[in-house]
Amino acid sequence: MTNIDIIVFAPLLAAIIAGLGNRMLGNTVAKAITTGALFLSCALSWPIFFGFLSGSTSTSVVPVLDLIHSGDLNVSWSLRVDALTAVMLVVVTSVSALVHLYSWGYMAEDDSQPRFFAYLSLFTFAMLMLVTADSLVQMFFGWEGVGLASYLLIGFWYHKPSANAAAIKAFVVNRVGDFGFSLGIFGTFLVFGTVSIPVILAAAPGMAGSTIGFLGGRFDTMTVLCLLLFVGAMGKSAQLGLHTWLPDAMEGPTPVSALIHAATMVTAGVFMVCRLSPMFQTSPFAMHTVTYVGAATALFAATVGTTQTDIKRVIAYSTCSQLGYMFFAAGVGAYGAAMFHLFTHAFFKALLFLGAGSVIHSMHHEQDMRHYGALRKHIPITFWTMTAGTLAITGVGIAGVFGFAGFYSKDAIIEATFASGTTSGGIAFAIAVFAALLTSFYSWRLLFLTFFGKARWAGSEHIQHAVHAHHDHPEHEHPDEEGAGSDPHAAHGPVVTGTAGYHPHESPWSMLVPLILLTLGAMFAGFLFHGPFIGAEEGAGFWKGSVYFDEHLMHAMHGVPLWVKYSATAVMLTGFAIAWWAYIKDTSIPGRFTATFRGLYAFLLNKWYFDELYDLLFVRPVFAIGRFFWKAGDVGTIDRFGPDGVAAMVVGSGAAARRLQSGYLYTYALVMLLGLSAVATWAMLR
Amino acid sequence: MIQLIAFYLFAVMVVGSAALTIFARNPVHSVLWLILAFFNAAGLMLLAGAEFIAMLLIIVYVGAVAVLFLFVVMMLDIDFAELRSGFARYAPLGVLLIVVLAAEMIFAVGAWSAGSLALSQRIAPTPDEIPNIQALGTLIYTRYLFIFEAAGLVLLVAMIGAIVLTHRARGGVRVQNVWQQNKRRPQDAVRNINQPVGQGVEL
Amino acid sequence: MSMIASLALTLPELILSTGALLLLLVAAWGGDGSSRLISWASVALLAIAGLSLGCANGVAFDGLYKADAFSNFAKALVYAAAAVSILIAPRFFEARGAMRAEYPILILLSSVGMGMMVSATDLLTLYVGLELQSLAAYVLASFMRRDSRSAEAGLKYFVLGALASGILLYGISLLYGFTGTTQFGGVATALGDGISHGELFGLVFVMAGLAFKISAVPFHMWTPDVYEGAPTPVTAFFASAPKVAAMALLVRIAVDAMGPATSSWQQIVIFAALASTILGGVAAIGQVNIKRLLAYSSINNVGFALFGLAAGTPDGVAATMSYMAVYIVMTLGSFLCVLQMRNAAGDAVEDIASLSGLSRTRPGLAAAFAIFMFSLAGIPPLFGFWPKFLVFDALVAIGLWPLAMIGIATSVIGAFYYLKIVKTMYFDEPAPAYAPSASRMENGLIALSAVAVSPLGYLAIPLLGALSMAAARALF
Amino acid sequence: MIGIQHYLVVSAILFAIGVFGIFLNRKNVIIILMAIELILLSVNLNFVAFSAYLHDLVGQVFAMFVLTVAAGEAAIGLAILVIYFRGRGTIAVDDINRMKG
Repeated sequence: MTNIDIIVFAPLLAAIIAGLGNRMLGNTVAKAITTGALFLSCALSWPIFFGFLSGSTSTSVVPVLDLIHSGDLNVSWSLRVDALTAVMLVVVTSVSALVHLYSWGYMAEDDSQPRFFAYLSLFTFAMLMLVTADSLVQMFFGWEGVGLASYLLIGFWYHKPSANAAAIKAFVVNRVGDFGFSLGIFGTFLVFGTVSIPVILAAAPGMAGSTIGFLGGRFDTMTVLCLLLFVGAMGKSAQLGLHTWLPDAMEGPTPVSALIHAATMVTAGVFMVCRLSPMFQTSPFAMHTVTYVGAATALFAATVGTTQTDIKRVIAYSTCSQLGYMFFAAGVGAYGAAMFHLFTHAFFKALLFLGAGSVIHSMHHEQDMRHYGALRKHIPITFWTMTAGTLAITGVGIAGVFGFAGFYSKDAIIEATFASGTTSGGIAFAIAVFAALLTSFYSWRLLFLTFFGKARWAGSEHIQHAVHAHHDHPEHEHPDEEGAGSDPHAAHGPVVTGTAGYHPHESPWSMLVPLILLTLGAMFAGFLFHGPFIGAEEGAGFWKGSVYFDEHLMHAMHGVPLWVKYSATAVMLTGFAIAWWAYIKDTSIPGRFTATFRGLYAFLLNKWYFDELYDLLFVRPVFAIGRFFWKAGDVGTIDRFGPDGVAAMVVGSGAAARRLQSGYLYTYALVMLLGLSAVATWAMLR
Repeated sequence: MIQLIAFYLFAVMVVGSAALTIFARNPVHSVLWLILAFFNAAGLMLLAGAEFIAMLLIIVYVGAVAVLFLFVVMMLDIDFAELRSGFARYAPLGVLLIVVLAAEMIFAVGAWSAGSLALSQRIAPTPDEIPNIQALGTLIYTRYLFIFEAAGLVLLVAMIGAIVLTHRARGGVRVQNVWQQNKRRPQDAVRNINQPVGQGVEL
Repeated sequence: MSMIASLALTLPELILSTGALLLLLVAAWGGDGSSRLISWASVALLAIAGLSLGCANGVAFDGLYKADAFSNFAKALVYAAAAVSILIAPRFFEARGAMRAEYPILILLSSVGMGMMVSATDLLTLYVGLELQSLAAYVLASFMRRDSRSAEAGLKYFVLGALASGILLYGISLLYGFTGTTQFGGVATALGDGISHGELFGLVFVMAGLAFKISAVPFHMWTPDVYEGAPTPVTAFFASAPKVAAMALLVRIAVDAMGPATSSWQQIVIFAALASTILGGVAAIGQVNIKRLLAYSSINNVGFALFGLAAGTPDGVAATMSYMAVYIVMTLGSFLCVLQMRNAAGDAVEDIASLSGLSRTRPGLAAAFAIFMFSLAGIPPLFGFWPKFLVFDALVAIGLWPLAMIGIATSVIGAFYYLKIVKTMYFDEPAPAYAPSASRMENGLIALSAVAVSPLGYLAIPLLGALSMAAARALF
Repeated sequence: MIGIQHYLVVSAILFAIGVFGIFLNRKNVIIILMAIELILLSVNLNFVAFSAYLHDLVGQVFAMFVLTVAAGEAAIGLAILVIYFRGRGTIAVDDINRMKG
């Protein structure tokens, strides 16, 4: 029983105990067991990480079980620990432990807490399986496991239809990505004859330039494999095209968003690309694709983030955008920078999510920022921790002295894209700088709308509900609830101000302690660790070959012109200024802006019309087919599965198949005869 | 020559009566056409030299199965007026498929010739000196005993099945109970009394 | 070989048939009141027959019958499934006042037929065994004779089944006529000599007839209706034992008799496998009756098992047999769960909507059901993933990896509706609770099969893998 | 002796008629059962013909077993038909569609 065994299996054990014990165990015991297990894992993970930092630990592989032994295919379950895994270990266990703790407070009023904590721990186990994977099959197991846990957690509040729909959407969209991933694994097995990651990575450079037949054409082997694997990464990491599930996933409880949809699961795609970096490195085309997709996502999500009003959705799009950063960093070959950003991002994004959760908690489950304002005085600790998070995400810092976490990692990515010298790198650089401006703008916008200005709580139905439920003040002013803006197009229209007699309360300490601890991470993670992660000399010694480390690029990165170095800081300040001007100084600006650029605003507010596009491409045709086969039938079934392209397509063909199943003997006999004749004719003619 | 004429007679009759079995509107007629088809098929088999199977066909099919059909048709008390044989809406497609399939089958079987391989693989070549029925009997009770027993089980299942499905225990039916009848003694059934005069009989 | 030695090889069939005859006498004497006694005796007979497997291996009756590792593997599965089908019946039928002492006897006789099917090395044995199984099955389908749905199921099953056996017989007659023999080995010799059109037709017709028995598309049409209409224990039986027997028979005839013509049937099998997985997947969506849904699920799963046969290699055949082994556990488990679906009045309910919120009213049942559903879908941590993996591995091994990929894609479609059930149970508002389970035995069986298909099932891989591989080797 | 092809063609036509009878008929299930008997008859004809022309008795043995099984099949088919009729009062094929989809 080594430390790594304990790290991985303690959460599983806790999940099993809490899950099976459920109500028998009682809330407190279940919570204590799962949280304790996670803190244990966390405590054991950091020494491993420090071991790699100091160079005293080297890569190790701990066997667990022989899983599949069939022909060429040998899959053994073993836990691989190298620098890359160590980074992920500390990220996963730390954030997970803090989220567990945070959930004590956040979920205090929920009925089924043991189930929630069991899911959380189960998720953590699956994620640890993924990051310790020594073979692609094991990685796939973890991959599916986190998908399943995520599905369970998004749909945790199953009584909300929207949560149900979001859970199913997440699952279906992820299946598309998983399909690509499984094809990639199959192809890799086919080409290399093994699924063991170290063997594949060692053999990958030798395969560069070979070709493979796929769908009737001949393509470069490594390009096909990498692109297939990347489709999987896109699904999991919500990259453009397969991103639609992430914002919807915000229907889950906020701690879940912080753990799964900010810090860990969504970064699995980035992790996979870094883990397989020697493979990707053999295919320039795949690298360019990664870069372009990442850049497009960064831009897309950042633009959409500027218009959203739901506090969690803003952060969700922000996550999407930051994941784009990581991908194009990997795409230009700066895997160290990508992992560094993953590392710092985990802290400050989890902080922002948990902070948002704290705000939502204090505002009685109101999530619309238009109904916030002036919360600075009421929930000071939340305010200060979120400020730290915002400073971290926007990348505040002075070169050479001190900076918040994002300052080091984001600047490193921006410099790497510039230093790569390729066309795709150049485009990514331009987008990265512009997206940094937007990032700064929407992050500060969030902070200003929430904590500054006048209180606009009266417009919120949640607050009204709370006030009437708790205080029963019928004489209080009744602002027109219709005008409270359930219509998103009225986002910057006239807003009802006033407190409605509501008194926000600071969250309990179980929620504040994780916030404070994460604040420390957001402040110092970049400053302390930038050397080993992205330092030109130290980096190679730290990573020890667990990711492809391009020393030339790292050197070039540190030698970029000064204007490049300061461009990030400059746009960050610009974004801050714009946000301050528009949301503090003169609050009429946003309204006038949207009135002027109505088209652009609608375009962004509707998320570039992606959902509508999918609706048009997949859903409508299938509905048409379905109706054709199903004239009077059960339309409810199609409606229930709603606007999910693939799902609706399948539902349509199912309707056709069931129409054939008419119940009449002669139809059945005819179908049999049809099959017999077809096969006989085929046999005759061949 | 006689053989050829007989063959064509039987062949045309069997195909014709088979078709009429399908197309007849009255199910009773259908059964009768079916019986005719069986008789003619038996004739074809006779021509091929399989006397036992031919006789079996008549005894088993005409004697049992067809009569069973007739019995059920009568028993079910169906309103024949309603039973106009309508045609399925897929009939044209079905006809096309059938014609294609039949053409292919005829084409496929048309190429038959007993090759040397096929003849060398025979398991039980027909003996020349032994009558057909004796040869079959020998085979069935030796080599194919296992199958013969299994066929017995098939018939048993059919019997159990038919009884399980259709047998209804009726109440109020007088059943002879042999055990009880035998158990009765004269003293249980008969009573000798010395009836006084003028007092009537007490029962 | 002497008659006695031959009879010794057919020991399992002898045990079952003489046992069935004796029990029939008991039934005639004791009436329906002796049903439970006969049920337990039948299960004991099946157990004894199972223990007698592997006592002696060899060819019996001059090549009509063969006892080998393959037949033993299939028979063990068949007997186990038959025993479960007998065990779950009394409570179901007694609740409807329809328990008959003949039920276990019919299952026993059907098992004799299935034993003959999997041991057949002659077309005659194949046919008689198949008919023995089928005739019993027709009766069982309409066993609840007062329920018009049960009668309709029996009627449909009978008519289509008779058509299928007609097609099969026609194919057998062609094979006999063109090869001069009915023995598998002889047919193989003749096919190795070049394939005439007559032989090809015979092959196609035989395959079509057998495809009906395993309900592979396009010969699947009877499945949903019969599964829905037949009494639930009978449906559980149909979904498990005859499927294994017919699949084993198909495998044996494809490899033993038609081995030299592999290229001729391989594409047919591939087509049937693809069509079955896809149709089974899509048609299941939107079903409201749980038994119908499981019918489509069985079509879907048979398609996956056929992929292994399509590979035509020992690995592929071993994968198919492993698949059937895991499949019957999953499907019997699912039907056991369906048996628990009874409303407060004790009547069986079959609509999926009634499962709503089962996780709160009956958490244990919901968890077991979820395990079966995920396992049927082949979602990795569960054991149902393993045979799917083996099947695709076998395809990849012979270079059919595009097919494997399409197969994986179709498994995604399948996942959709299994997931819907899980969603209904876990995320929907609770429907009225079911009547509490009264049978400890059924709960035990559910728990047992749930554990078997849970990730703990992976512990059985060495055993199952070795047995299925030995079975496959016996054919090649 | 007449060529075997004659027999085989007659048998193929009988088979086709039998199959046709199964899905053509909309009104009466009994006709369907008879069509099944026709299919089995065609098979028997095939077996006997092959048996005769191969000079091999196995075909006739097979035909005999087919006859046996067919008798059992007919009995069960009719039994199911009878209980169906008892329950529903009809045997029209058009009405047998309570279960579908």
